[in-house]
Order: sequence, then structure tokens, then C-alpha cells
Amino acid sequence: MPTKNYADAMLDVLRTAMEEDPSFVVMGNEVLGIGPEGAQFEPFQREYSERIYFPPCSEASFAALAAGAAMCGQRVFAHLGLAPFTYPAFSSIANEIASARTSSGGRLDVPVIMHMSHGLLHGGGGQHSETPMGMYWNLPGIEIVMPSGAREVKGLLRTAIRSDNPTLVVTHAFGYGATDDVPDEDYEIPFGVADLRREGNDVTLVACSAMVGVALEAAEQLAADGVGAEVIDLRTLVPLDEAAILASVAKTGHLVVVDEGRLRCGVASEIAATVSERGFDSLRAPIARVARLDVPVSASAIHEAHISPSAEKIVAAAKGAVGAGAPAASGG
Amino acid sequence: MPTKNYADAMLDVLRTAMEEDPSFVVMGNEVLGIGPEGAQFEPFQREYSERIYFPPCSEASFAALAAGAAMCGQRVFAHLGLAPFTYPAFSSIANEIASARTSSGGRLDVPVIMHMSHGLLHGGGGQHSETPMGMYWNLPGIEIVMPSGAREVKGLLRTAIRSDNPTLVVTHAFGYGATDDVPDEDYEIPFGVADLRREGNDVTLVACSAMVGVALEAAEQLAADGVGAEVIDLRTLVPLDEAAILASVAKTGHLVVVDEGRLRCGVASEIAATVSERGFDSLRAPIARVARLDVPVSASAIHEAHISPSAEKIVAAAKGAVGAGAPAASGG
Amino acid sequence: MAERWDKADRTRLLERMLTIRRFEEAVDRLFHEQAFFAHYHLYIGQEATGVAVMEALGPDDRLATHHRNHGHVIARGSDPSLALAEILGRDTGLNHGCAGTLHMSDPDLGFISTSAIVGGSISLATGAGFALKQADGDAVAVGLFGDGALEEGVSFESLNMAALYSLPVVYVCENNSPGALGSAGGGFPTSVSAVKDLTDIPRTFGIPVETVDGRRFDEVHELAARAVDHCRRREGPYFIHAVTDRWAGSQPLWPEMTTGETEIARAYDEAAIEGEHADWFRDHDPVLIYARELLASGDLSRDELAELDARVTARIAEASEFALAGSPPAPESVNDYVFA
Amino acid sequence: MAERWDKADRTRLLERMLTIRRFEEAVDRLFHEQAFFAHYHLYIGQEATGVAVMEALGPDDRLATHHRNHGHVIARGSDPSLALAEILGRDTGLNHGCAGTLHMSDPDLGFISTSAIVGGSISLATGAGFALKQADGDAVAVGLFGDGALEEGVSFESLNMAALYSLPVVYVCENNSPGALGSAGGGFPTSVSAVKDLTDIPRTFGIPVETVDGRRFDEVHELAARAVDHCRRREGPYFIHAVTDRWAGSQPLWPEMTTGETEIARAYDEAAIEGEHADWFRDHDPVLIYARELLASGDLSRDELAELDARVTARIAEASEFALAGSPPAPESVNDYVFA
Ligand SMILES: Cc1ncc(C[n+]2csc(CCOP(=O)(O)OP(=O)(O)O)c2C)c(N)n1
Ligand SMILES: Cc1ncc(C[n+]2csc(CCOP(=O)(O)OP(=O)(O)O)c2C)c(N)n1
Ligand SMILES: [Mg+2]
Ligand SMILES: [Mg+2]
Repeated sequence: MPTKNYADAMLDVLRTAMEEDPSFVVMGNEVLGIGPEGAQFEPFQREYSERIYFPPCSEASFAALAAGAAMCGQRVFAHLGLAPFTYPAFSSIANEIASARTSSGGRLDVPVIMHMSHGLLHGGGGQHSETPMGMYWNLPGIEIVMPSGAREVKGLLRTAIRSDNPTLVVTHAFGYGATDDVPDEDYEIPFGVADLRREGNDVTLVACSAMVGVALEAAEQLAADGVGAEVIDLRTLVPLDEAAILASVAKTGHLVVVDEGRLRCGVASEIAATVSERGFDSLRAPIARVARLDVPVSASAIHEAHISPSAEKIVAAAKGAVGAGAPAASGG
Repeated sequence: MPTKNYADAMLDVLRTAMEEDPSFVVMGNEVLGIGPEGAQFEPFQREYSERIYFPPCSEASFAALAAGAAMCGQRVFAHLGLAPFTYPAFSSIANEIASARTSSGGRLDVPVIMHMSHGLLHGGGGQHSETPMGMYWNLPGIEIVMPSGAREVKGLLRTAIRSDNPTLVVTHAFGYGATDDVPDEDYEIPFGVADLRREGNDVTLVACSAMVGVALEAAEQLAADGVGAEVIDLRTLVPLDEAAILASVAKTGHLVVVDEGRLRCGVASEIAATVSERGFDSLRAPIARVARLDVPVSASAIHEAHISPSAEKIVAAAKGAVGAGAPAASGG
Repeated sequence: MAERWDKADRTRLLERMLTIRRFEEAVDRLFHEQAFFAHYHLYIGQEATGVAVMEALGPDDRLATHHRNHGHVIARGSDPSLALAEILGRDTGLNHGCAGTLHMSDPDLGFISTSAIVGGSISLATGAGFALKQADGDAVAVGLFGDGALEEGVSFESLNMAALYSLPVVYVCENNSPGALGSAGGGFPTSVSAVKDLTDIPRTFGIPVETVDGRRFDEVHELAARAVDHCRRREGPYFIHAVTDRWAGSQPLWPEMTTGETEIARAYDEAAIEGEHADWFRDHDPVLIYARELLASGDLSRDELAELDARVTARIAEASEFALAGSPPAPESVNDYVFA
Repeated sequence: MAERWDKADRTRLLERMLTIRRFEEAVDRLFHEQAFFAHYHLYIGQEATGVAVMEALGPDDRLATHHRNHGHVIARGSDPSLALAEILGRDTGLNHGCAGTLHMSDPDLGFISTSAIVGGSISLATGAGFALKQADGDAVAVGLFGDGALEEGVSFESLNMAALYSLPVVYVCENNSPGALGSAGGGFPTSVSAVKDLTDIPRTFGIPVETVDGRRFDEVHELAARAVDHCRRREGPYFIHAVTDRWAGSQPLWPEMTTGETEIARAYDEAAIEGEHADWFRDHDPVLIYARELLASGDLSRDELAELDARVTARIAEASEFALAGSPPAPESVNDYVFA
């Protein structure tokens, strides 16, 4: 299978969409990030120059423009930039896009595709390093997609473009160059189906986006210490595959939720709350969240490391959970 | 003690601030809501007309203006309107205000007071009925204050105005007329100290803002059925009084979290996650969240009722929790 | 342009305006009868603008309206029964009761989402224009909004984008707060702008703009037709600044029928015009202004006018009955409307 | 105005500009030596504007700068050692390493929060102006930003508010993208605006505005002094549009020292100016332009210029050493900076 990075994977899908839908448009600056992968955009840009727009630095109107076009049936792939640059567009997203279908009584679809980059932009500080998925998940009405690798980027973005709902596709700001074995052909990954990336009997690690890789790394380390970790890649937050999480916790009895976003009211909080409601009887120990600490991001690399999840922190949390609970039925 | 409504309580504090700080300014339209209490503003407005501003419908710049002034030491009470009207200002709040002190390395304080109204604005639909505290809590760097009654409005707003940090004071859109016994004199309610509003042995009900009243109502009904409910008013989300919650759950073994905000990544999620981490051993049954359902708000009163927490839903959740768990040590 | 309309046309147009007026009066009445509860905004005083703009449009054009939407929806031709049922939150309404007064829309007639966020309709209409330009055909987008919308940053951004991409968007600013311009009066009924003339704003972006007397159907229609034509020819956006005095009933935050329900006799009987609001009825009420024109031109006799009014009144009474008879939506139905 | 400056003044001013240049060169060098990692923006080519604006200010004035802030901080008089340590993320830096390149600020010299969100500095400076107007005294606020900031809605809103409330804010738009105006070239180094002349934007709000050649210290200073005076006299905001060609090294998203480090001999030795960027060195480099003026007026000899450059170079070498010697902050210290 060919090796592709996120940028290749995105371009595969955008190219297909351009070919099959003559009204499909790509709008945004630095669609493939501000790193070297940005250059991969150029041939695509030349080929489809008439349907690629570089909008002004006007995120609010540009997101609304994409939504208004979507309400008329056109699909615009709107790259809003880094997550913090979506904040000027927050009213367009929260007020205009998320509730439009409900407000119309189901008479109006809004098949807009919004894309943004999240995560620690090393040295970016408080305004360039957001992982605001907790905020967006608090907002019903938008499908939220968080691919963990290039293969997922391709399959999930494809599904997003075909969805008749507003989708928020979130890739990692430092992931555009990350590679994977990615088929050349077109394929979809369905929304709402988590991916069991590794099986284990002792503890469940739930993660999404770049944290899946970190969780897998932690699982390796845990295995070396005799702890069997199961790793679940959520792939989409909305819809959420609750069943997969609950089934795994039913098996392992222990849960560590990993999230690059901030602790309070974040993705980890929601997974923890859901399991504490619906999987309580499976739990043999406290749930542990390994998430960004509850402070703004400083530009210091030392601070960045201090506040961010890491394999080491996950290992410690998993060992804490497993140690605290009743011994697992079958050692990992 | 005199009876005052929220509007009176707010005016008490704003008046004191005007008197003691010659640079204090009030800025906003419909500071006391769009109901009849708005009229209470008029004498205040006449008295301090030089320091009351009715800004344009420009939430983004108006929030940033208040913050920029605060960075120069001036205190502006900025009423941003209904919660959804804070979304156009989201970048100002999230990008400019929340992280400014951290980005300065602690060299710059931002003592801005932001005020907004949250909650179901009956018939207001998807753009006028937001309780977005989950979103704001996901954003470190802002103190978040959610008074449950006029007495709390007065004491907490007073503390907010004196705080050297950015504060977000959130009152209920339909609460301005709600009355309480409120002292005439000046007093502060400290941040981070929850209020145990009712004692009980069987189940802990955690709530904030208007949901405290609803939880108390539920507690009455539960008492009639022999279930002793303890009701905790969080009063501030940031800082959070975790100790009070954990102590109560340690006593009751059962937790129902009530929140008018949306389920996913909301306040209820965070409380549930915190207890599932730090109070797990006290829990004798699954935690239950009674929050707004995970759908946008429709303008229909029937839909509004369907998706919102109510005393009945709390009672059912509490009975479910108590019934599901081991029998309480001492019956309520 | 006046010769463009024959008697039937003009009667139809007056009927449309009067339908809006009687509809809005019914909304107010039903609110005070507690048939619904919500903060609502009436279109009284702006009927000529809405009807004229809609008359200039074709069936494929797309529209985005705002919190003061009732008149736009009726002017475009939506069934008043369905519209009133919507405001009353009935399942039989245009949007199954989910929209209420603030978000009512009629997608079958080309409306996209109705935003009650000030500035929202400008931004969404810009997107509709983007899609229509990309598509074949000559359909145009229309964004309807108030003067207050020009205080929101997103509006400036959207005008810039429309100009940059030469989008076929007719921006219709219904300025019902001309007295407040430049002042900071406080509260909603005001535009708080340092701009001396709001038309300077589109002009900054190179968007052609014209001010028109929003009370006068013919003038608004003439301009709207020109603007629509400009957009159909794909010559870029156009900005209409339609100015009306604010109807006294919309001065307070919650509308009040300060002027009473409209007596159609005021169109011909000077004596019927009296009291505090005599000025408004004489010089500013666009429905009466148009009715007087029809009487003067002989298109309509007094009897015919009375008959027309009776017909409209009956139609709205029927709409009220329909609306009141409707059931609310099923509680769980809200789950069906979130995702396609 | 030129006679206002004596030899000592002019030498000091050149030294300041040269300090910025050498500082920025050091930043680039240290990045490529992997002494820090972050996306950074250099002020090369705009030194005359920054130094001229700061020279027009007093100690009580407040400032808000943006992502291209290094030059502003140095021009205002911050210690280059502390500034460089900040960019390198050291605890010894101006902001204990929390700000890095994007958010560096020096509150003791009047800087409020440095926003790297396009439009942020306009909005925050407006608030500073609000506070200063309310306070006694005649201090003014300064907002420093690029042409791209005039694409963000919040900027329009802020200009409107400043005009409405007649706030003492000097807006300084450093337009380093004049060629891109009106086009949609893509990427950052561009202003994507339908506005034909960016000065039309403040003019729409009735804000006095003037365009100036950002390469020329005297011209910028003369205008800045007038603008500051206007604000001190509480006559409302003022808008400076300072235009410079974009320095080639800032064309790409990540800066590149395409022009090489500045050879001071280019100030007097035509022969030293060659290659692809000869144009820029001859006509656009504000530091060389000012140095040539001093040589021409006799304020400085070639030797004195070389000496000055050596002094500045040594100062920056010392700053680099200081910065590199600093330790990073303690990991937990981040918790101390969140709340007062
Ligand atoms: C973003 C936002 N801020 C504030 C409001 C509250 N609000 C509702 S209507 C209104 C005034 C609108 O004035 P204008 O646009 O002139 O419309 P009009 O009501 O006069 O027709 C305001 C401020 C809102 N709906 N949205
Ligand atoms: C809200 C927001 N959107 C996008 C960006 C990304 N960005 C960083 S610099 C820049 C261009 C700024 O251009 P200009 O204001 O002219 O400043 P210059 O870099 O040319 O000095 C952009 C778009 C941002 N920082 N903030
Ligand atoms: Mg108006
Ligand atoms: Mg620029």
C-alpha cells in the first residue's frame, strides 16, 4: 500500500470531490498547514485554480459564507486555520451553523465542511495552541471528526464531504507530515464507529487524534510491564461510539481517557462522565483523565511539556488505575 | 432583611463601585435584561450618566475594549447581553482575555468584569437560549461566577468587581425579577466556596444558577418520599470547591449533577468526571447527569420542556441512583 | 415605472402589504391573548419595502432574513396560516414550531436560515450569493437586515468578500432608526455608528449603493429591480438603503400597538386621522400611502378598498383559527431535526 | 522638523534602528541554530516606522502590538537581552518565557497584552484609549498592526467605537503588503481587501488619516507627533498608514535571510550593493536610508558609523549570550501566571 502523509490523504479526497462535484470549492489559507507540507498544495492549486479561494483574514464571514453556500446546496471545504482562528468565527459556527437545521424544523440542510488544525503549535503560546474540542462538542448540531492518522484523514474526510450535515474536521497542526499506509482508491470510514487499535485485558485507553499514537506508545510500555492496555480511537466525537467504550471497560474494568484538550469540560470529562453513568458497574477503580492541565498554554517548551499528556503520564495513570482496582480477572 | 430582586442586587453593587472608584464604568445594552426589570436601571442611569455607555452592537470590540481598559487598570463592567451574543466576542474572550496574564508571564493583570445572561429565553430558539458554561469552563484563565439568587448576585458580583482577574458573571435571563432577602449593606461572597443549601444523607444534588432552586424543589419532593437529598450550590465554577462536593458524596454515596447547559462536555460532565476520579470510592451507584439534552434549542415550548432539566427529572434520577446503589447507611 | 403595473397588479400588491399589516396585528393580539410567548418584532411600517423587494425577485432567488422576518416571509408569498402557526409554535407551522417568531423561514420559497443574530443574515446571504454565482443561471441572493447590522464586524467582512468575489447579492438595509444615527441612545432601537451616512459603508468596498424612501413601493421597487438586474448580469453586489421612520409600536423593546389596529378609512378620510400618531398615519404608513395612490389613480374605489381589507382581514382570521387549532409538536420530535 | 534633532539625537535614533536590525538577524540566526523553535516574524524593513512612532511617545503612553512585535519592543527601549531571552523561552526573559516571539510585551514600558490574533491589537488599544480618556492626564494609546488587520471585523468595530467615543488612540497600520492590495494572492503576506485605498476605512468612520512613507524616519515622526498631539488634545483618534515594501525575507511563511545580514558599508559604498536585492538595499532599507542621511548631513562620519555598528553588534552578541545562558522556567511556574 502506498505511504502517504496527512497532506496527501487530504489532497486525495479533495481531488475526488473536485472531480465528482463541479460546484465543489476549497477555501482557506494554508490549507495544509504552515509547515513544509504546504508545498504539496501547489499542483492541486494549479489544477483547480478556479475553485480554490484564498479568503481575507475574516474568519467570521468566511465560515458563514461557506454555510450560506451549503444551505443552497453547494459544498465548500472551508479551512478555517488553526483552532484559535475559529474563535472569531465562533458566532457563525455556534449561532448560524449548529442550530440552523433545528431552527428550520428539519427543512434546511447545511452540508458545510469546516476544517481546522488543533494542538500544540510548539512555541505558539496561548493563541496558537488550542484543542477546543470540548467547546465544540458542547454545541449540538455539528458532526465532529478527529482523525488519528493519514488513513483516517482520508476515509473520514471522504465521509465528511458526503455528509449532509455540518462537519468539523480537525487535524493536528503538527500532523500534516505524518505518514501511514493509505490506499490510493476512494474509501469512506463511517462516522460513529470507534476503532479498537489494540486489545488488552487490564485497562482501556480512550483517545482521539494525535493522542491515539501516544496512547499506543504508552500501551507498548505497559505491555513491557505486564499490563494489557486496550486502545480505542474514537475517530468521531459526534456521533460517539459509546458502545465500544462501554464494551471495552466491561472487559478491562479500568479506564484512562487521554485528551490533548484542556481538562475542565473537555473530551476526557465527557467520556469519564458517560462511563460513570453507563458503565459504572464495570469500573473497578477510579477513572483517570490525562489531559492538558487547566491553564492557558505558555510559549515555553518546558511549560508545554508540563501541561501536556505524554506516554509517561498515561503509563502512570494506567498503573495507578490498575493498581488501585481489584486485580484484573486475567493479567495483561 | 429587605427583599430585593436580582436587578436591585446588581444595582446595589454597581452603585457602590461607582461611588468608591471614580473610574468605574458600566457598559452594555439592557444591562438588567429585556424584561420589566430593565426599568430599574433608569434612576441609576440618570445618576451616573457620564459613566454609563450604550455601545454599538459590536460585541467583539466591546469586550476587547473592556479588557484593554482593564489592562490599564480601569474596571469596566461589560454587559455582553445574552449568552449567544457573547459568541461574536468569543475571540476577544478566549484569545485576548483568558490567556493574557499567562502570556505576559504574570506581568499584566486583566481585571475585567464580563456579565451575561444565560438560560432558556422562552420561545427564543437556537440563538437566544444558551447556557454555554461548559465552553467557558473549558477555557482556563477566567473566573466563572453563577449566582443562584439575588443574595448571591450581590455578594458574588461584589467579589468579582474587586477581583484582579477576568471574571465572567452569569445570571439567568429570566432571573432579574427573582427576589430574595438581601442585606442593604455591602458584603462579599468568596469565590470557590460552595454553599450547602440543604443537608441530606442519601443523595447529593450538585447545581448552580437557577438549577439550585429546581434542585431544592426536587429535594422537597424526595423528602416526601423518604429520600434525603443534600443540595450544593457551586456558586463559582472557577475556582471550584471540589472538597465540598467530595465531602458530600462521601456522606451520601450518590450523586446527581443538575445543569441547565448541554449534556456533552458540560458542567455536569465535569463534576461527574471529577467525582469519578477523586470520589470513586464513595460512590455506591452510577452518577446521573440531569442536563439539557444534546440537541439545539427549538423555539417550541414543548421542545423546551422536553430537553430541559426539571424537578421531576431530578427526582427520577435521584431515586434511580439511590435505588440502584447499596441502601444508604442511614435512611434519608 | 408606475405604468408597468396594471390595476390587478396594484391591487395584488396592496393586498400583500395589507396582509402583512393584518398579520402583524394578529401576532400582537395573539401574544396578548397568551397564545404564545416569545420576544417578537413586528414589520409594521416597513411593508412597502418588503413587498417591493420580493416583487423584484424570481422564484429561483435565495433570501436570508433576520429577527424582523414576518413581513419578508409573507411578502414572498408564504401561506399566512402556516406562518402564524409557526409563530404560535405549532407542529402545523412552517417549521414545525421549531423556529417561532425569530427563526421562521420557508425554504421552499428560497429562504435559507433566518438568523436572529444581528449581522447573521448579511453573512449567510453572502454565502448564498457565492453558491449562485458558482452555479449556472442568473439567480441572485438577497440579504435583509436592519441598520443595527452595520455595527457588527461580520457585516464589514461580508461586504468585503462580496465585493472581492463580485457576488450577486442584493443587500437590503432597512433603516428604521434614522433619527438615532450617530447617537448612542441606548437600547435596541438605534444605530450606534460614527458613520455619517450608512451608505458610506458599502461605498468603502466599492459596492454600488442607493438610498430610497422605504415607504414608497414604486421607488423601492424601481431600485430593487435595478439592483436585481445588476446582480443577474453578474456585475457584483448591490446595496439598497431603504429608510423608514420607526413605527412607534417598535420603539419599546416589547412591541406595543400604540397606534391601534389600522383603520383602512384613514386612506381617504382625513377626519379619521387624529391623535398622537396622526403624523405617522398621514405621512409614514406605507400601506395607507399605497392605498391612497390606488384611490387617486382610480385603480381602486373606496368600496373596493374596503372589500379588499375585509378579504384580507378574513384571511388572517382564518390563519389565526388555523394556527390556534394546530397542536404543538411531539416532544421527542426535536431529535429528528438535528441531523439530516 | 529635521532641525529638531541634533547629532546626538540622530545618532541615538540610528542606533535604535540598527539595534532592531541586528536583533532580528540574531533571532533568525538563533532559530537556525535551534536555540528556540517557534513561528516568528521579523521587523526588518520597518525599523524607521517603529522608532519614529516610539520617539513621538511619552513614558505614560500605552501600547498594544501584534505578532510582528520585536521591533516595537526594542524601539520602545526594552533591554535587548531580556527580549532575546524571552524569544528563546528563558525564565530570564521579559515574560519568563511564557510569551515567546508572538506575545512578548514589556508592561513596565506601557505595553498591554501583545496579541498574535490578527486585529487583536486594534481592539485592545481601543480599550487602552478608553481608560486613558477616562483618567486624568493626556496620555495616549497606540495600536500597532499590519494591513491584514483591516480584514478582520473587530477592527471595523473598534474604529467605530473609537470614533464614537472620541478616544485618544493612535492607530498605526504598517502596510508592508502594498502590492497585494485588492488582490487575493493567497497566504499571509497579503492584504485581501476590496477597498481601493486602506485609508478609506478609517475615513468612513470620520477618523483623520494620513499615509506616510514608512521607510523615512523624519516623515513618520512628523506625522506621529501630529497624531499623538491630536490625541493628547483629546480631539479623538488618529490613523497612520505607514507603507513599506515587504522585506523579501518575510515573503515566505517562515522568514529567510534572503538579503543576508546587513553590511553597513552599503550605506556609503555603492559597489557593496549588488545582487538580487540591490533595489531593496538602495531604495527601501530604512536603516541604510537613515544612515545615508546622517552621513550626508555630516552628523556621522563613516568611521563613526562603523563604530556605531560595531557597538550595536556587540550589544546584540551580549544579548545572545545572556539569552543563551538563561535557564528555562520551572515547569510548575506556569501555574503561577494564570491568576493574580
Ligand atoms: C449579536 C447580537 N447582539 C445583540 C442582539 C440583540 N438585538 C436584537 S434586535 C437588535 C437591534 C437590531 O437593530 P436593527 O438591526 O436596526 O434591526 P431592527 O430591529 O431595527 O429592525 C439587537 C441589538 C442580537 N440579536 N444579536
Ligand atoms: C484571527 C487570525 N487569523 C489568521 C491568523 C494567521 N496570520 C498570522 S500573521 C497573518 C497575516 C497578517 O498580515 P498583516 O496584518 O498585514 O501583518 P504582517 O505580518 O504583514 O506584518 C495571518 C493571517 C492569525 N494570526 N489570526
Ligand atoms: Mg433598526
Ligand atoms: Mg502586512
